[in-house]
Amino acid sequence: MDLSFSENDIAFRDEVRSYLADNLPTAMTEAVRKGGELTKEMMEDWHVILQRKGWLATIWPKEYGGPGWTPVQRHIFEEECCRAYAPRIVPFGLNMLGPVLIEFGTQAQKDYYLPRILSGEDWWCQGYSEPGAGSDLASLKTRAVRDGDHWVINGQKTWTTLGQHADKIFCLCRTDAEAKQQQGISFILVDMNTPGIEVRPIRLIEGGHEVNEVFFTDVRVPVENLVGEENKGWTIAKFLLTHERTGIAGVGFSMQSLEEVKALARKMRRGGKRLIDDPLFAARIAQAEVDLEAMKITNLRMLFKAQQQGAPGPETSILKIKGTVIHQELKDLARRALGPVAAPFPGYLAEGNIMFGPDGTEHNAARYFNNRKTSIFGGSNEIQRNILSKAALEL
Amino acid sequence: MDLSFSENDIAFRDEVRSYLADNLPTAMTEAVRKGGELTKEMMEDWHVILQRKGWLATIWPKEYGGPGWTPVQRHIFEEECCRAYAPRIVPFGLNMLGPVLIEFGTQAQKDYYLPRILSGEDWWCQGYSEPGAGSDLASLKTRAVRDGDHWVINGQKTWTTLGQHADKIFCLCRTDAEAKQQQGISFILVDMNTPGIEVRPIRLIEGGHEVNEVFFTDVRVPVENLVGEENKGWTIAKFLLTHERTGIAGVGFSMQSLEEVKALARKMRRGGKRLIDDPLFAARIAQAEVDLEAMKITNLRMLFKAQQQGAPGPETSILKIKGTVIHQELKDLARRALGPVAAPFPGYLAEGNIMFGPDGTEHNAARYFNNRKTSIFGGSNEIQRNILSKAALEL
Amino acid sequence: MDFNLTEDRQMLADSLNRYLGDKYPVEHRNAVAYDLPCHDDGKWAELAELGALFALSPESAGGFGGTGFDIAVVFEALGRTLCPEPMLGAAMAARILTALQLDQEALLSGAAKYAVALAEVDAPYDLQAMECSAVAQGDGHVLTGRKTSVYGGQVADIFLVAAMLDGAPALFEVQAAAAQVVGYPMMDGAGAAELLLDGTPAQLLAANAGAIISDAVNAGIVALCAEAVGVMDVVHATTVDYLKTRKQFGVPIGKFQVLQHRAVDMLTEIEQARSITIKAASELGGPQAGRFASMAKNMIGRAGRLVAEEAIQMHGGIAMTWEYPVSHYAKRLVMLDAQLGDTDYHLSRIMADLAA
Amino acid sequence: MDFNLTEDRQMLADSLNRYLGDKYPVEHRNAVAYDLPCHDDGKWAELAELGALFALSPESAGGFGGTGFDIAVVFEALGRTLCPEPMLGAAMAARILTALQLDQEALLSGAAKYAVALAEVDAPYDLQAMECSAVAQGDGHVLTGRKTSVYGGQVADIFLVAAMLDGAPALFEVQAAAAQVVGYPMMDGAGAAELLLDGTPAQLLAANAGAIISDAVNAGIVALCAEAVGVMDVVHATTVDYLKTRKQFGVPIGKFQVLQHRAVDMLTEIEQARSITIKAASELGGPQAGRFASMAKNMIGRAGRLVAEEAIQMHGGIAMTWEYPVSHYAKRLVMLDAQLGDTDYHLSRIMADLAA
Repeated sequence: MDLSFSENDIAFRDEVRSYLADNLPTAMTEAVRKGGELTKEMMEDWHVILQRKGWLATIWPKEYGGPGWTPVQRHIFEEECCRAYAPRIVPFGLNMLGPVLIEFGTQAQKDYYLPRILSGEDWWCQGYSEPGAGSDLASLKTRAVRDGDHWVINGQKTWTTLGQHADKIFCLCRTDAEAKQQQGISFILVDMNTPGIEVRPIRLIEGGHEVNEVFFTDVRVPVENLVGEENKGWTIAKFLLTHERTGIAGVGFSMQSLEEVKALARKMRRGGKRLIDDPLFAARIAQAEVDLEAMKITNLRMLFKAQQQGAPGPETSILKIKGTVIHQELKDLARRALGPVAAPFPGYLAEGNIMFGPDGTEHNAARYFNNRKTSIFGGSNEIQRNILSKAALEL
Repeated sequence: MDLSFSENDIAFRDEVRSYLADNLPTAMTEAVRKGGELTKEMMEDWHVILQRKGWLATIWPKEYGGPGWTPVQRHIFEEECCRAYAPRIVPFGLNMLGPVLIEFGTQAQKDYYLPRILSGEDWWCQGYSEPGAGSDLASLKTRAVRDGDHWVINGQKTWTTLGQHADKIFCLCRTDAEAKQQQGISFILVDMNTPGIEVRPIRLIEGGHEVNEVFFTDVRVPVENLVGEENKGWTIAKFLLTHERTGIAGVGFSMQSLEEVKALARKMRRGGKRLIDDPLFAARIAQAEVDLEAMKITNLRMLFKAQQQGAPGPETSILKIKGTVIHQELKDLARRALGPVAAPFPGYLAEGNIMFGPDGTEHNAARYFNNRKTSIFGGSNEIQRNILSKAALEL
Repeated sequence: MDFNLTEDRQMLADSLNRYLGDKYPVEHRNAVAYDLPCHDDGKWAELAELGALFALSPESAGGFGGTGFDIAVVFEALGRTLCPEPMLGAAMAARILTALQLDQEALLSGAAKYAVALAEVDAPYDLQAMECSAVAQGDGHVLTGRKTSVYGGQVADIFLVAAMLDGAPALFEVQAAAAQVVGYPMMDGAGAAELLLDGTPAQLLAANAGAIISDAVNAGIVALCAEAVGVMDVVHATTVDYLKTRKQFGVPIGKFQVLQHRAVDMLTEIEQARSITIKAASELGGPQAGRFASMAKNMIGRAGRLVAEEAIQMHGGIAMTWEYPVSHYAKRLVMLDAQLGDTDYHLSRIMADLAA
Repeated sequence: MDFNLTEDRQMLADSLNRYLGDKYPVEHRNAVAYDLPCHDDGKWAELAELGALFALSPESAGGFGGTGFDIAVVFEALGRTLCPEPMLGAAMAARILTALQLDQEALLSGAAKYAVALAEVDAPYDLQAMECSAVAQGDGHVLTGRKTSVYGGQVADIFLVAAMLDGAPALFEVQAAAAQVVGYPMMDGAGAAELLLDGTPAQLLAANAGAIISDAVNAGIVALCAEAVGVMDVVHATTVDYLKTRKQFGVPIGKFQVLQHRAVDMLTEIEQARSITIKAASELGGPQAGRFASMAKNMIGRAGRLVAEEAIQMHGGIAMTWEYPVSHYAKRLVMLDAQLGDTDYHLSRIMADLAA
């Protein structure tokens, strides 16, 4: 048992920390702290900053342009990025499609697409969920029918995050209508500029626009845009769901949120005393802190196990379940700490030139609501419990 | 909307209060407060005290010897008994078999058994659960086979509360082995002195003896001991489960427990200050008190509805679920308030002539453990949720 | 003991529910909400005509209600359709004007909109630490300080303002035109304002007004709790309905036992919340009013969060969208906790009773 | 970073698990437990031979372990079979004797049993308010006061006692023969004693011993948390096994989704409890030891209650019986919370850090 990082890892951490200190613009960290939506430009700038250092495609093998890190190094990198309030990397090309192409793509696909992901030339988005196929992804209905050298796609995808910025989309489509459920699905790459594609924004609960519906009407896609075998797309979907799960616990983001809550509780006053001196509120913070400290170790234990076994086990679902619960609790505490100060709809106060809570807290209630998504997407916590019940407990 | 009792009800309450004050022996209330097991004699004495006043068979119609109370009066009576720390009435004859005989029994059965229940001559116990049939009562296996003028019973019952004191037992037995599940079950009365019956104590988690296993080996019972129709025993079982549900919320017992917890928190000290001045503990008490105050009203609302509709609806399962959760929480708080003082196994300290906590708290940890049963028996809270889901939500 | 509404109250409830369901459906509500003035003047007048305001005061003050149960009936109906109109201020102001035996015809008829200004940024719940203060000037007084979270303040004609006078809380009337009012919509759709007072002329209504203010707060809490019960009933019904119709893995998701039990647990908490709200309403105006108001607000805070979060989780993504009404109901439930004292604040008031 | 046990510790764990599983099965355990002396002298000697005691101290003190991880390995094994032997006192005493560089051969060999007397009835967790006091007399000191909940005290040969000396906590050695010792079995089976001191002769080990006492408490907490993890692992495995075999309504009850999800939630809390215990063990002896010990004990308190209550509930009646081992495991989990500071006490210590 040894919970400390090796000397090499500590040197690596210092290198990351120093690169971030020197290269991460203050405007970005401020925007991240405030928690509103980032602009497309900011996300692209951050992409460039990382690529300059070769730290972009952190899970790609070295030969494809990855940095060749160990899982522990990736963990350290993610933790340091959170610590520095760096933007989140847009994951669809780098962490999702990239590994899929490396595993399942043809040489031509790799040669063409991977460099364009690295350069930022292609902004990818994801076409998985459908209105009738959420937790039950296998029941998707979007059809791709072979017509000569093309697939002709009809259907509707939803929850397409940042699809409004995207150049390309990777989709799961049904290519064999006769086959049952998981069978008969294929993984297809589509250019967003193809005629017949319409992107409609979905306004979220808190008012923001980060996801979209994508409609396909007779969209013609060259046959060579199929990845892997026809009708074997489910294999790819499963690969994506289980392949890369570092960061799933969101420990870094929860640490950010804990610091924020503590700072708020020191600043906010309740009738003459600091909120942090209210034992009921202090107890809530302390309890969340205990849970988070435990989660840090649970996260490292799973990381260590994955590193030893070469792949993460079903227990990583624990990270998703408990990680989102802890993070959501912290978001609740931030809103609670502000009390009525969290009530105004973001944007109105600046116009009235009225300051409410501490600087940068304007989006706190919105963030609480927006973050309810984390226990729903990427396999809801209910699905995660089903997985654990079956795979870990064999019930 | 009017939450107050009528003048008549208040006069009734005063009458109950005054009778209890005059007739309930201090030795009994002391024993109830301490929460150890009551002696058989105490339970019998209490039976006599109530019967003297005609307040024993509170749910029987007047013509059979009941007091002719409204549901509200019964509620008031139960609440006052708790308030006075009266013993619980042994329910098997009075509240379970009595109503069954009144509804389903022959005239001869009523004439013979009901007066013996009232006089206390017959102490009844219940033969329902079996090792393989708990929540799934319908899967019971105890067989009763007709042989001339007798039923011959073979099998095993369990969780028979106070069976060690009982003269008679009412049983659900399978009388048609071919019929499926609920069909083919009959309700049969058995004298505990019949040859072939063996009662074995079950020692409970906290060390006490209140339940038993009852084994039947070729037990011969006269055919006239069948209640209702042959193979229709399930109708009676259901009648019992849904018929009489006042008191299911256990509000009176929770009020006792809340008072106890408050008294303990005022007496116990944690490093120089009273436990009640510890905000974390005070918050636990206050939270339980809020839940209990709400439950008081929920209880009255369901009582009112039952009185208006003539029968309780499926929503009464809410009383069972939440009532047991609140009561168990209060038992947890009592143990928690005592801290290490709750640790000794009851009985040892008196021998060493060492006083620990406040008088009468010796059984507190035992009571916490013993009370875990309340969310399991009488239809576990899981079964109650199934009922509500189906009957109230139609899911 | 009687848990039925009186015939009059049942009629009021029915007519409000019918009116709001017909004339203030969620599409209209979302068009009014989230943007100033968060208010529909025509609908406000119609609500007044239906008696929603007259129900807030007793006959002696010109109304036809005024008990906790009357307030609860009105606000439960408002909750069912998430009506963003500035009714809370009216309910609290009516309470104050009744206590002071002041004329409230303009309030009850809907002609004048009242808002009650109590909270401050550093004293959002507990008014002991209030810093806004009054000094005598000429025939009247002037007030200085900032009042926060004045619900309905964005459209109020008249503010009833709490301020310190000679070391004790007093109540003043301030005309909207005389003060700086910064209105804004809130996360859950209704409007509020900051009231900036800087030597602002005010009319003294009552010195040593602590008890009157407490009574108004208790009435406001009954209103909010009843509103929350209305909101929760709709959320629960919608969720159960969704469980019956939404299919995944080939069956309605309501067939999954986990969701069944969680829907039952929601129901249980809602019934408990309804019960404690009834209790608080019944005690309003009596010696235990504050204690039971605190209990109700504490339980509503907990139940509201549970119901909101479970409704979103059990719906999945759809409830995360602006388009699906449950998202707005969930926001109301969660944000309501910070009005007139949150879960913890009210628990600490009950704890104070314990220690005594 | 390495979450594997070292080879030595893995061997110790394996041999303890094997020994206890074979020689101290639950039938034997229940015969030893719940009745004085709650102790099997022969088994104690064999545990000592296996190294269970030597693992508690470093080589410099005559042992072969002494870190938090060593303590955790021993107690997790004890927890798995609910072993009631008085090991906690030994672990805490070894810590004190090591810190004071005192001979502990008798302790480590098992020849002498030690118990550590810290708690008092009115100061069960926080020793600041300790009232037991020492005065100098002749060459030594005498102690007066009552020490409560002295774990293992019912069979101890030697007590290490905390008492106030000149206004600061000091540590003394008291021979069992010199004091009044009232032993008793506890609800969860192991033994303890009240230690009644009335001018009882004692040998001063250390004045101003606050830091040494804290370190011993932290070590005791690591021991208790590791024990609880061992207990929880068995409870969870037993429960999952029961879910697979117990049939109701024609299917194994483990097919009911509600029970599946609750079994998963138990697993999640157990893994979290294991994690924070590892963390507390790794910090033992360092500057953050108290903070992480408090975190671990807080989480163990919560997880332990959840696991105990859910295990009973999911088993149903069978787990309410003395005969079925889960009942004893559940009692241990619940009662352990009141040892060396409960859930709330430790949370309040973390809160104190926050406010600073």
